[in-house]
Amino acid sequence: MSVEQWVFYVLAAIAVGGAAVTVFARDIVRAALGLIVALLMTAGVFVLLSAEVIGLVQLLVYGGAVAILILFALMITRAREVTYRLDGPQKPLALLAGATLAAAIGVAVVGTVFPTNTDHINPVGFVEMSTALFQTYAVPFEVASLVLLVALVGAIIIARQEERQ
Amino acid sequence: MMPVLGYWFGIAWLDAILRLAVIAGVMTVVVIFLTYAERKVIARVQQRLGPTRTGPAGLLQGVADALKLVLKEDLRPTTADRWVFELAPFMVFVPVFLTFVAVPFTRDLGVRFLSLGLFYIVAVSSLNIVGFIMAGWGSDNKYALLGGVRAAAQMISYEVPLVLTVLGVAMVASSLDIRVITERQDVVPYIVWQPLAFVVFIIAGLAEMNRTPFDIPVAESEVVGGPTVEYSGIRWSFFQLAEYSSLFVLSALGADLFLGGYIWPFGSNPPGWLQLILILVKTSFMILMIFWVRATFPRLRIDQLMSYCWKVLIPVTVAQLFFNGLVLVYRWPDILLLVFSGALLVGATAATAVAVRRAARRPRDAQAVRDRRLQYARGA
Amino acid sequence: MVADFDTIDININVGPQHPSTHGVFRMVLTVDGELVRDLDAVVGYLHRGAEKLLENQDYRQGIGIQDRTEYLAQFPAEQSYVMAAEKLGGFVVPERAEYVRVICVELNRIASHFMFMGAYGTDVGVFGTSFIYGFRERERVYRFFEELTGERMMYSYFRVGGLAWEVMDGFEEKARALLQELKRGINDINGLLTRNEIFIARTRHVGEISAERAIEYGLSGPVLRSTGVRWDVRKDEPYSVYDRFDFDVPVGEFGDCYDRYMVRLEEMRQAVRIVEQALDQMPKSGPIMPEKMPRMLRLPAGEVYVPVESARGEYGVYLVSRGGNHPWRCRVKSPCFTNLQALREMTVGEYVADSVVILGSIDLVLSEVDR
Amino acid sequence: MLGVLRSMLTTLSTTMRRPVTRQYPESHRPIPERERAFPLLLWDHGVDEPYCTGCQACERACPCKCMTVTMKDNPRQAEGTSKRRKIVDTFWIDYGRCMRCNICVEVCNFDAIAMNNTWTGIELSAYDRHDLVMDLDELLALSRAGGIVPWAEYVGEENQKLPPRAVQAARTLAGRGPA
Amino acid sequence: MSSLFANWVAVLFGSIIGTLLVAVALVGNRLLAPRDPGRMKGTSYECGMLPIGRAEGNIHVRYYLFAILFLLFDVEAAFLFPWAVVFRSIGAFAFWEMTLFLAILMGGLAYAWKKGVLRWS
Repeated sequence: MSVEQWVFYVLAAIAVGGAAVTVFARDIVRAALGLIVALLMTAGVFVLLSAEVIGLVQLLVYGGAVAILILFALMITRAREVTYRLDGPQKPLALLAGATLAAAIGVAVVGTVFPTNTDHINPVGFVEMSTALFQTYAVPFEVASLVLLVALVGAIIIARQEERQ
Repeated sequence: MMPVLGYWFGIAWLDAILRLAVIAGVMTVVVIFLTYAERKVIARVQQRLGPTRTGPAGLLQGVADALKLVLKEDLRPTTADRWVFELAPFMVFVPVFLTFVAVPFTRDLGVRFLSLGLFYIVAVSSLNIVGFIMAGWGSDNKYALLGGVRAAAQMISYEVPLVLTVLGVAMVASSLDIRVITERQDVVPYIVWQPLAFVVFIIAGLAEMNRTPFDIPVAESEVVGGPTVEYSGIRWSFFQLAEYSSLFVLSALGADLFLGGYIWPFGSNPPGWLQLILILVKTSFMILMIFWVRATFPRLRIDQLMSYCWKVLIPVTVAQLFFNGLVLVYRWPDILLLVFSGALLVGATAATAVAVRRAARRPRDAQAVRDRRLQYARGA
Repeated sequence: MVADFDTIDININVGPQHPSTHGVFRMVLTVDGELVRDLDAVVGYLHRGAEKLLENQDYRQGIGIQDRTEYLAQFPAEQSYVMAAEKLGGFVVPERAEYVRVICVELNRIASHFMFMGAYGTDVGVFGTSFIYGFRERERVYRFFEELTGERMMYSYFRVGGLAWEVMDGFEEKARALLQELKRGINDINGLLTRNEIFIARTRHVGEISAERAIEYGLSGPVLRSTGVRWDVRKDEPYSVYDRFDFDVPVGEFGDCYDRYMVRLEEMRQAVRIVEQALDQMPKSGPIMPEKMPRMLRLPAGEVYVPVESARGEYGVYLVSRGGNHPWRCRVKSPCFTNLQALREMTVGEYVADSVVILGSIDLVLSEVDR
Repeated sequence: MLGVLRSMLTTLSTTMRRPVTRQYPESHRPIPERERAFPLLLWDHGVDEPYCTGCQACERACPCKCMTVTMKDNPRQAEGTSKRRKIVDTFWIDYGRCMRCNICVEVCNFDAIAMNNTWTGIELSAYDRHDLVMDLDELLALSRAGGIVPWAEYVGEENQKLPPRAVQAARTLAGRGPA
Repeated sequence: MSSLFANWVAVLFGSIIGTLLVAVALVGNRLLAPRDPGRMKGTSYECGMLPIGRAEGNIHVRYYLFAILFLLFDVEAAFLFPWAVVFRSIGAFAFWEMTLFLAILMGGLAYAWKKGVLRWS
């Protein structure tokens, strides 16, 4: 195996471990921290794929902002540990939903035609990518700002309602 | 991109390890010296002498402190969340250490010269916020929790103006490579074109490092150390190490971005030793300023801190970006960069001062306070 | 679900072992997010039974206890005690002794206010600079007192009837030189804090209390004057020789922390004025004790209350004698204890960070609160 | 932000001034002559014994009850070498409790106790507060070695009702500690 | 080996070395420092009193809103970095495009301001 592969496996293993912690930890903050680890390792994987910018964005947005957001959200719920039973009558439904999702992902993975020659990637340069972003994809870019705005407005409205009551 | 031949021994990974090892050593020494220097400088401001006993002129005080910290008992509250508590120092320290990777000290001295260096530093340095939350949550201490949450809120808020200011410089230089940005300043350092950015950079940097006047999360007189309150000995020292390392990195970065780093005023190609002296002098200048501020200012309150960031710093820095773009895209003369930035700086400063004065003179909305008190009184 | 978003109130102990409780004061804060919802002040950690001790000591011994009760403004405390005894025994204090007392008391007020400035700056978050400025100047005053009385803090210098001993050589010149240094120190503090926008933002409109409420609580001293009430025992019920001096009583406007700071700052300047006048008017020679003082003091039966304007407010000694050489009861009316009552009203509804600023603005001396 | 600048100028100006720190063990602050550090007993060099007769006046007058004094018959009176019929037997002062009010000096009828006003004397930092309880030998040591100027000398004439002999004795002892 | 890898291997080793640094210091501390746990030592600090309840659930909702605001501006920053490098070569179009983007975001900030998110109490 090449060095890159080794690195990939290590990163992937840690990412999966973090994901596992997210699912299984009873302490919600620990679960969130597991998620953060998984997200950070994903950034590493992006870099490994020569997608530097995406990797950095992953660090900046997920490692910084989203992580904090999740942690704050969890701390607002104020419970240190989940003390009530997590399973209930909806268990079969949850199983069904999970299985459906897994099947969908599986189908997607199987159905995708991966490029066969993976030894060599042609990284898109930073400048080319940026130019494309602001020329070809100008409209989606602007729409992104609207999406963000809507998210903000929604959050404010919800929070203010809660505060008033 | 760096030519492969430039690597020590010609091997990239070995070179990386060696350079990082050097950085680790230098960083430790620098931090030890900085703690000493800070105590000395602040002592002089206060007409004291500072450490004088340990070694000549107290120079070994930092070493003695470090030794003491290693030898201290490592305590952890029994109710603390063990893993979160013990891993927090890692999460706080490692990102700061990682920022060293991209800071060029001279043209050849630095671990790596990333073409996205600025982006990288910003992205990585935002990670240690999580560490503060972990420390605050993991300690199971109310002061720590209060401080940790404050730290996180403050650091995320000031991350934004910090990013926007370095972006102002990046726009002028049209590059994210710190070395390129530095070398574009061979004639005029960017502090001249972007005075607002420089001031905001220092302010936001202070807030990022939780230093006075933004030391709210670790405020000694309120939350007695904040997230670090339960940490002792070596574990605590990593918070300290992180703080002073980031002080150093940020000062070096500020010197590179705004003060012409290792070249100005000697043109584009001073000899290596001169580069080193230049960067050291400029970094020390930044650090001294920060010490001076620390010795002078009271601390803001969390709501004032937040509103200062969101109501003053972010609007003006965004406005600066806009004016920068205007000047650069339409190829107006460079002097307009200074005019706009300076005008924004003066305007923002005056507006803040006037707002504070006016708020001080105007009687407070007494009814609101009374209502709140009444509401509390009824609730209790 | 809705309730889940509310922050629950948690109780936090602030003190007794906390950097900004100025001793061993304890307040239990009920905190709602960043706001203080309720405050429970707990005093008594420094209770030493000073009043009980005073009942068992003769009048001379009691003076030392007063020093310890109010360890930042010792001379006003001594003065209150000896004046009570003098009133009871009908002694006339020689004029020269009165002037020396006034000089001591006013210098002590300056020293105490310097201590306040220092500690208050630290409460607001200055990294020690104001503290050192304050202590630097306070040390000068203490050194002067040491030369005068032989002690830095626990002077035992005032005696029933006058002073324990004559002032040292060069008293006047030394005092004038000291005043020059103190003026500079006042300017340092003034330059460091007064106009600093951050300081203003931190203290202005924080911990406000209205004049009516302040009077209802019976507050006194700078805390009362900051609300705009011009009440000063030195002016309104002149004792000693205070009616011979020309000085102003500074008052505030809003009754907030900034006003309390400003009132104290201005009081320091006024105290300098008083000392200067006292030095001018002081008889250059003369007795410092009445002619006939008994060796062992026995006071006639009776009761008396003598208030003085201490650095923190009205400090009064209520003395009951049933004859004999020691008081039957000695009650100390301490300004801090009274001012502390208003702490809850001032703090509730403010930010957690402000609670220590408000506490600091009261300028607490715990041994005097707990006695 | 002029106020902020003013603050910074203030700190700058104090930076330019000379530090006020005194490096304690190497350099001592001059002690005023009236300084009353802690009470000490005086040694009568004329007859080579303490002035103190153990009359317990100071013990009774002490506000914080930090003294314990006992007396005994003076054996040297029988020998005829001393006029003191009684002499101090044991003398304890707990420096941890003493509040240095000078009352013991004022009440002493024999000018036997004085307040130390030198840097030398009894070491006052201890690991155990019981070490701060001084016995007779320790209290007498400094005076015996001739290193104390008693406070009594400076008390105003009206207040000191001291036998002239004692004042004289105190003056002859005038050797200063390191100032 | 690509230069990309050569650059990022430093980051990889940086994180490893940084972690090792902390770990080694902790091990050294474990070896050198005394260990004498006790019941009172194990309590969390609350000014010398026993803590009143556990530390939990005191996060003001306001903080959450700040986090959302930050997320917004962070994403914006992620776009601004590439933009800062290329906007001059693209020209006025990119500039006004970003101006619009920023304007929308500042509109969000203004909305939050008006709604009192930036004010406490």
